[in-house]
Amino acid sequence: MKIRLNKSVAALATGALLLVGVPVAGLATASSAAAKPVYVIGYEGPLTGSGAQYGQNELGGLNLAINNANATGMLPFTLQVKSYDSQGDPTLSPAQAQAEVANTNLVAVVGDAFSGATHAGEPYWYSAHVAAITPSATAVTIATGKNNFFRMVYGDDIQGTTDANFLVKTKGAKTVTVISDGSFYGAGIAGVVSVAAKTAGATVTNDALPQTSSCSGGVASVSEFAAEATKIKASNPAAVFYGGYACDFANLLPALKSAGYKGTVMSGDGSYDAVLLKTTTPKSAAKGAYLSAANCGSTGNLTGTLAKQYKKLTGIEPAAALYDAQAYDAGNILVAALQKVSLTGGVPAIRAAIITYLHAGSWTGVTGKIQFQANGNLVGTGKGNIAIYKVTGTKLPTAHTCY
Amino acid sequence: MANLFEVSNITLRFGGVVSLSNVSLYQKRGEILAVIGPNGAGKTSLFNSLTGVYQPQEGSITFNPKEGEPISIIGKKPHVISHTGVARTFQASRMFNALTTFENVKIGAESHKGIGAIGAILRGPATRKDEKYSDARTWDLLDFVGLRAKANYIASSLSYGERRRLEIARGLATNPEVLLLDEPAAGTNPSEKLELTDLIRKVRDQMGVSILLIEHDMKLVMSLAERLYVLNFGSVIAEGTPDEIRANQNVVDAYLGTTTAEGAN
Amino acid sequence: MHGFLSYLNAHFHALRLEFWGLFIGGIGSGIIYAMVAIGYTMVYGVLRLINFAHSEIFMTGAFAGYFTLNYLIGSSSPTGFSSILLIIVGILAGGITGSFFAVVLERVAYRPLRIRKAPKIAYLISAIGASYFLLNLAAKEFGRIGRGIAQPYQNHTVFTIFGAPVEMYNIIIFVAAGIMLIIVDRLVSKTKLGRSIRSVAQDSETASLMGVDIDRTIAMTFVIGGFLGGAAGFLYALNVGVLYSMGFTPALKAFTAAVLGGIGNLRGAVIGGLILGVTESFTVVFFSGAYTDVVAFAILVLVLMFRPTGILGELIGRSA
Amino acid sequence: MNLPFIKKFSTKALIILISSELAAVVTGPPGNGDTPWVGFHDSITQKASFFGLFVTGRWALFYAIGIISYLAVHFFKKLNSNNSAMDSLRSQYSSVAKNKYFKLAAVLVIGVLAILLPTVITDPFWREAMVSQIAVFVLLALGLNVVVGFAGLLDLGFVAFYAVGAYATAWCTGALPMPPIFGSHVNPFFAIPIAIILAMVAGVILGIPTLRLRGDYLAIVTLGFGEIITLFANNLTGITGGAQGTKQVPHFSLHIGPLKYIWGLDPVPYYYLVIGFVILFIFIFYSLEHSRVGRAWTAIREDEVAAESLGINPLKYKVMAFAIGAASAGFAGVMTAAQSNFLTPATFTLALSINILVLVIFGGMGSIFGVVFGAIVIQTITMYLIHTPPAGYQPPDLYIYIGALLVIMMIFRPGGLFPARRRQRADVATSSLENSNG
Repeated sequence: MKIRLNKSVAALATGALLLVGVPVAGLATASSAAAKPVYVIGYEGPLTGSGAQYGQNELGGLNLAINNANATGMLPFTLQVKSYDSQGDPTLSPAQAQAEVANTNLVAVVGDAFSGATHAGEPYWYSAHVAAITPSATAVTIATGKNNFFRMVYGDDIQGTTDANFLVKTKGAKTVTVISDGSFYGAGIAGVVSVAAKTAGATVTNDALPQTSSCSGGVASVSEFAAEATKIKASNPAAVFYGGYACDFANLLPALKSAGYKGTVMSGDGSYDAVLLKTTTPKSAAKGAYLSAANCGSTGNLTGTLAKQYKKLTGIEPAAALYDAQAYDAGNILVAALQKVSLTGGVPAIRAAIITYLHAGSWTGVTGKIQFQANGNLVGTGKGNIAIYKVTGTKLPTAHTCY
Repeated sequence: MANLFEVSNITLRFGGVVSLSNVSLYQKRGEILAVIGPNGAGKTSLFNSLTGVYQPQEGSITFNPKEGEPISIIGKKPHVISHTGVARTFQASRMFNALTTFENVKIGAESHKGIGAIGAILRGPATRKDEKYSDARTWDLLDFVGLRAKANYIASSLSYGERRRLEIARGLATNPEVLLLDEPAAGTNPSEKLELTDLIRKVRDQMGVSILLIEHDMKLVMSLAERLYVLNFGSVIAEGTPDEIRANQNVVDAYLGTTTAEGAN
Repeated sequence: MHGFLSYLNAHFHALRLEFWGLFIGGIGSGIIYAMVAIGYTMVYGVLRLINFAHSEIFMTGAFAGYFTLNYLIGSSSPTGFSSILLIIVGILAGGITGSFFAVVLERVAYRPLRIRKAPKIAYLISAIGASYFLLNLAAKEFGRIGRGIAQPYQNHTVFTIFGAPVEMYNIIIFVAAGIMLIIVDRLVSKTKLGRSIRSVAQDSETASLMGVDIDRTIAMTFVIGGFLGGAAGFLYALNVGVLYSMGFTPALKAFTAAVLGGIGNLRGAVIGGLILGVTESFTVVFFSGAYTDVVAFAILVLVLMFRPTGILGELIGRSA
Repeated sequence: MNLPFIKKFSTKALIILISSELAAVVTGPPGNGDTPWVGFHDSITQKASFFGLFVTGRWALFYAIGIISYLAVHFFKKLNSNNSAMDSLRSQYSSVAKNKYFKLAAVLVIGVLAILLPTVITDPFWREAMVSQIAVFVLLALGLNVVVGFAGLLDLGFVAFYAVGAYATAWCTGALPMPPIFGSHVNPFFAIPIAIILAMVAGVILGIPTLRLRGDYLAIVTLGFGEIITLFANNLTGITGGAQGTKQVPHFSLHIGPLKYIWGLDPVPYYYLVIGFVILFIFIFYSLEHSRVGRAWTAIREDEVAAESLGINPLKYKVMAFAIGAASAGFAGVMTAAQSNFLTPATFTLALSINILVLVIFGGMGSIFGVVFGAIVIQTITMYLIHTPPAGYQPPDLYIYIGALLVIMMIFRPGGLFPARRRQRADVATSSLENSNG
């Protein structure tokens, strides 16, 4: 008994020693600059857990924007990004939101990446008058009309309706099967497409392949996609819409091709990602598929020098990262805001001024033209703002038509 | 008065292996009865059939409690059979090793009450009365088997002989009419064996509990049992008083013959 | 009522049309489950425990195959003999990696507990811990995004059965898995190693008295189970690519298959795997993709409750 | 020549080397799927400072730490094995700890500290975390402890009861598409008994078919049930709101006569509510542990066949353990629903079930004090790492450490930090039981 106790105490001591070693062994933190006031931009999103990749992508984009802004040396202040890990979890988001608003240097928040967590954090941001710009939360329900909410992407309603109209009206599909991946995002857009397609006059069948989102930690069995494809082939709808992410759409496409399905296949912005053609095997199976994305006129991805900088900063391949560009744009908008608003009244006044500024301004970023409505959604009915791409080669298509 | 146990023509199989074949036996009320036989003869299988651990495919087992109707054992769960008045010990003694001697016996003493979760939380007068009663009964039984001094020892720290006695006390705590002892003397030393023989006799004489015994130690069996059954390869090959058994040629053959049949345990 | 009838009618129509397509797809995933199930069943046979970390063996095998093939193939598109060679190399890479991790797992997470004669719950917890460790280490080192594997062959329809296409992929996994399953079956039933495995499964104490090296036998069991698990991971990855969390669902299904066939029974595992794969395929048509997991678990619970020995019974292990 | 010594020594050196380098990789920079060796390579070769003394490669640094740790353990072991003063100190401590009045005093002190805690902790993050991430997890761990610790049933789907409690609250308050039972909505305060009862009923429903199964099968089947509950929450859109989650769940409020109180965004009032329930559940579980019921659970855990032969109905007691354990998880669900105002199925994952299991194992299965302590410590560390991640630490690494912790605990200290009185003894016991079960 005695020995057992000592052994384990020693084992714990060893563990503690190792853990102490970690921070020491880590990289030294940068020393702060002199004199200039320091403002903090919070990033809230999933940095841990199954959705961590989204958080890392966005945090990287935001960091890139802020680093570049600081590097110009022109700013009368120093900007810092502080990340708050919500794990994309609505139960953790309130704690982080409260930590954010309590940070006396924090002027605005970029986040949360996920709709559920954004929803849960909103009351706290609102009560402290902090602007929260989400790069990726698309649920219709989270734009509740509070003045501090903004988002860098179109809600599911606009994109989904456009997609449905494209399938039913442009492509003339009278029967549509809508498949959702059971994620917050996938179920949302699939729901919108389903309703809109019905409204447009098509016969709609709904189905789900849940917990398959391999972009965020799940994987379907081989047979699920194959069987789903077989089932689709049997009912043979004129079009198939997939509400979900690229990683899974990449599995559905070859399955449909193997099953011999020849109709129109489409997916939303979740699938408009370089991962799609990285993962689809063989790549030719993706040929002919349609993809939609918000913000017509841009690739939605960081390119050129920015892409190189991003890769260097985060180690993530920018072409394969979702929402990095939105977070980058959000960072730049906040930099612009801080340059415009009066900085004399202290942080609470700056927070309020940023909200006012965001409602008034308009910008052009890598994701296209950005302007917010009163409820925080991007301006526009989406008409002409939704890009529809057709996969033709072995790279993510850039040629598109605007609807 | 009817016999305590009435076992007729039971057959127990595991897949293709026949463990008991067409076994019939009976036990009179108040009797010390022994079942002997070489390893693998099916003795423990018989015990397990009597206590509901195994379900024989054919035959019937009837238990006649002092009060009330005869009960058919086959098809009943072990805990139900325990409630009718059948207690047992195990071949390799199976104590609740994490508990004290006292707690081991107390579990037996209180297991026939309802669950009483609400009572346990509120600790009302009825619960306290129950506790008092089981405590008193536990102390009595520990005195009876001579383990009072070891009441607060962890069961696993007891010697083999003490564990055997503890198991007997634990079985008696359930207030049985018959106690089934599975090789109670295994692993004990000669002096413990003598104490055990006395204890078993005392259980019958003072508490009026019938004893059904499996044992390898011939000396112990022959001095203790009033009647014996001999099992070999799952069948009864002889029945009688110790003297009759000693003189039985079949028994002598079975014991001198091959004893390699393994696996039925 | 009419709605329900037309629902059934539509689904039966689908079933009639696509019966063979679904069947072939089901067999394809079933044979992968079978390979993984053998790992569960063999470890269960000798240690009486569910190797919870087997899902991660599957994952490591898939990653090994992925890296090997991506390195060898690059951007070329191999055909013919080189395809066969590459697939064999991939299977070996996956299998050997799987074996390696299985043995390490046994050595680190199980053997210390075995020496201490720890209760079963300790094994399970240790296995969950090991599984978590490997899973998240893979996530850290290889990223959290799924990746497609470089294709060592050109997929096309080879022939059709009643109009249902049979593709190169189906043939590859069927042949590869079939050969491996037959080899393992021979290995366990005919060789000296197989005899020691079976004797340890029967009664480890007696086996050790008879001169069987228990530690070595258990390690070999992990080697064989790990090889099949890792190779299955690679074959699975050929179709859906790799991801750190890819092992969980197939492993759970494979476990169900092992129980269905009779845990501890090699041939039972194969039969269980095939049945489960086909059942799953048809579930998608009759209900929805949403409920394949529910159906698999319903099968598991029903089998455990009503026929815990499975279809073929526990063969390697002791009875009762 | 002393060859065996050298061999033994080199084996040890090798083990230390391997585990040190593994630690270096685990704590090192991440890699990616395109260039798989980058993460490993950097973890080993990157330069790092040795406590500020000198700079060396990570591999050497970690090997040095490994050797130092080994020597420390070795030295400590030696020191302890012939130190009787330590022993007498320990036995003195344990005799004091057994004293009834000491126990009472300790409980009072802890109680007062718990009540005063919000005045000490003013950081809003920690105030919030204290409730939603620590106290709620204490409740969950207490519940799982009844199942795993007391009754010895490994339940890997415990999150199912948490989900039932949370969704029941959403249902009663009208936040689900399915209309609430009373026609009109109630506030979550009055949903508490309903949620607890529904969670207990779920325990009974899940328990009756599954608890007949052998232990290791039970683990897998409960895992399956946990997944299925999430799956249903995800797919039954008409009932649960599906993947898009519930509507707004209102905060707690209390309107009894002149008494009027509404819980708002401030976490402190929630803290007092949840602490009250934590104390209540501790009291209930403690009473049960030291009653007939607790003894019966222990008996079943130790030897089910023997327990049955004494007239204990194992199924009944196991189902009861499930139901009682589910009660505190059900209340935890109410807290989560009412405080975060919003539920999605994505909260109730297998990872969460395992997380709760880790709390129980770390603290000590079967020991109420241990489990509460374990939950507080692990959740605090988790939240600390989320709140202020140290340099070089990537948040997702937490799960790697948790996995390693489970294995290490099982090898070196299976009873947890504070082993239950009964478990502690079971450790000493010979495990002849394990072998005679056949």
